[in-house]
Amino acid sequence: MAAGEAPGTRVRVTSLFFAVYRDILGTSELEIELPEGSNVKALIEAVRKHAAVDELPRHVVVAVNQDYASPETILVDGDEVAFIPPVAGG
Amino acid sequence: MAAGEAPGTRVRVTSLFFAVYRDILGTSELEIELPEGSNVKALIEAVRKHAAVDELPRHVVVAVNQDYASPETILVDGDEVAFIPPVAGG
Amino acid sequence: MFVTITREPIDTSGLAGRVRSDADGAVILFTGVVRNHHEGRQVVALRYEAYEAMASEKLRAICASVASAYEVTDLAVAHRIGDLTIGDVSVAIAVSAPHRDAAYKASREVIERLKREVPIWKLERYADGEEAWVKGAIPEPG
Amino acid sequence: MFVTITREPIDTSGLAGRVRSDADGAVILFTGVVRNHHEGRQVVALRYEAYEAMASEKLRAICASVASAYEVTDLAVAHRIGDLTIGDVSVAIAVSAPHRDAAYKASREVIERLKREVPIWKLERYADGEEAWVKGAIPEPG
Repeated sequence: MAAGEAPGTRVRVTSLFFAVYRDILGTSELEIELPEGSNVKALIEAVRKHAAVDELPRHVVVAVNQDYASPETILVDGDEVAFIPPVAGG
Repeated sequence: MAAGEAPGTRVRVTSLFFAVYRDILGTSELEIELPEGSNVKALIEAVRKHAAVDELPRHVVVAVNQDYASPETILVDGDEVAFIPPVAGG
Repeated sequence: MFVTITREPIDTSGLAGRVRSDADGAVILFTGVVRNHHEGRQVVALRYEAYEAMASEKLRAICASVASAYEVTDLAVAHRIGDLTIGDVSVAIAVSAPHRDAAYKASREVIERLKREVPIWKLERYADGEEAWVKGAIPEPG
Repeated sequence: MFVTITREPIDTSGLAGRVRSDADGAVILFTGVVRNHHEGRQVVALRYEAYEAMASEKLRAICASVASAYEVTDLAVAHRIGDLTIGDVSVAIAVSAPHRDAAYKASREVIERLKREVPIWKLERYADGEEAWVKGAIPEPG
């Protein structure tokens, strides 16, 4: 969806949930629509409302299109937003 | 040879030479007799005289019976004294 | 440079063989192994999960960054995911360098950054039948 | 604990396999490899020589000392002697530990002490046909 469209335009992003976040959300993936210009913070709030019980931590780390991103990052249509629980590789 | 024998008793020690010291001495092993009560320092001096040209360094590290030993260590009959050039393992 | 996130057992010798060149004096192979205990509990098995595409990309970025910070010749990293049992190699890091100091430092930095930055998670299964996601590190963008 | 001074090629995988137990989370394998250069000269081959009995004993003492200083499970060290060519493994050190920090520190300490304390010498053979004993470290009683 191009920028500059009429007010009311929405963006659709794919949210991915791994490990304990998948357990909390009960799913590994959600398609969520947000008003155009929404940032990561708005997406996280939308996801919190989706959960039966909000057990997500106060600060949630996300990656947008596989790069760690700040809560202020503006989302665009088609973004892949991964909710990254504390990591424990190795 | 037991301690406390008559003056003039001598001890016989085996000197081993490795790597560059073997090249300098032209041999890997010498049997050397010293007056009883001689220390490592005396053995090193005896070995220096044995070499055609004394190319041994000022400070020579030795091991007596496979333990690093100081120049003051008293030698006893049958000791094995290894002349240890700077080491380069690994 | 070689990076893989794999469901197959890791060929550690093969990984070490990948990195050595004739100019190298040191090769260090770090292997993380599934151990039978964690914080006092008896562990019987693990499951590793990854955000695979990002994990591979992050590992490549870490290797590139470490290679530019130290005098190393090459790095190779393999991380296994899926179900593992005690003694299985979960991660292997091979580093080659002309001199050992750089090899040790680079090896250590790769594993430390892997544990802080790479989106991989670990589910522990205990002797009593319970299981839990290991409390990990808040990821730091590298 | 396993220590060997050997004329045969070192089985590095076997060495690493010797040290791991189910309680270990980390195994580090350090390998010193014959490289094709030293202080700007092209090296074509090496000969290692050891005062074998003392070298074995010193290595055992170093391993025991390091094992008591760090939380490691086991150590194994193999040093090759005789004629080696580029790419041959001259020394391998395997260390296992519940946690990686101890494994890294112990591995590093074994190789550093080996290079300072163990009676082993290295003759380098150069591309121009010359050869020379490598200037080593004045040995320090451990």
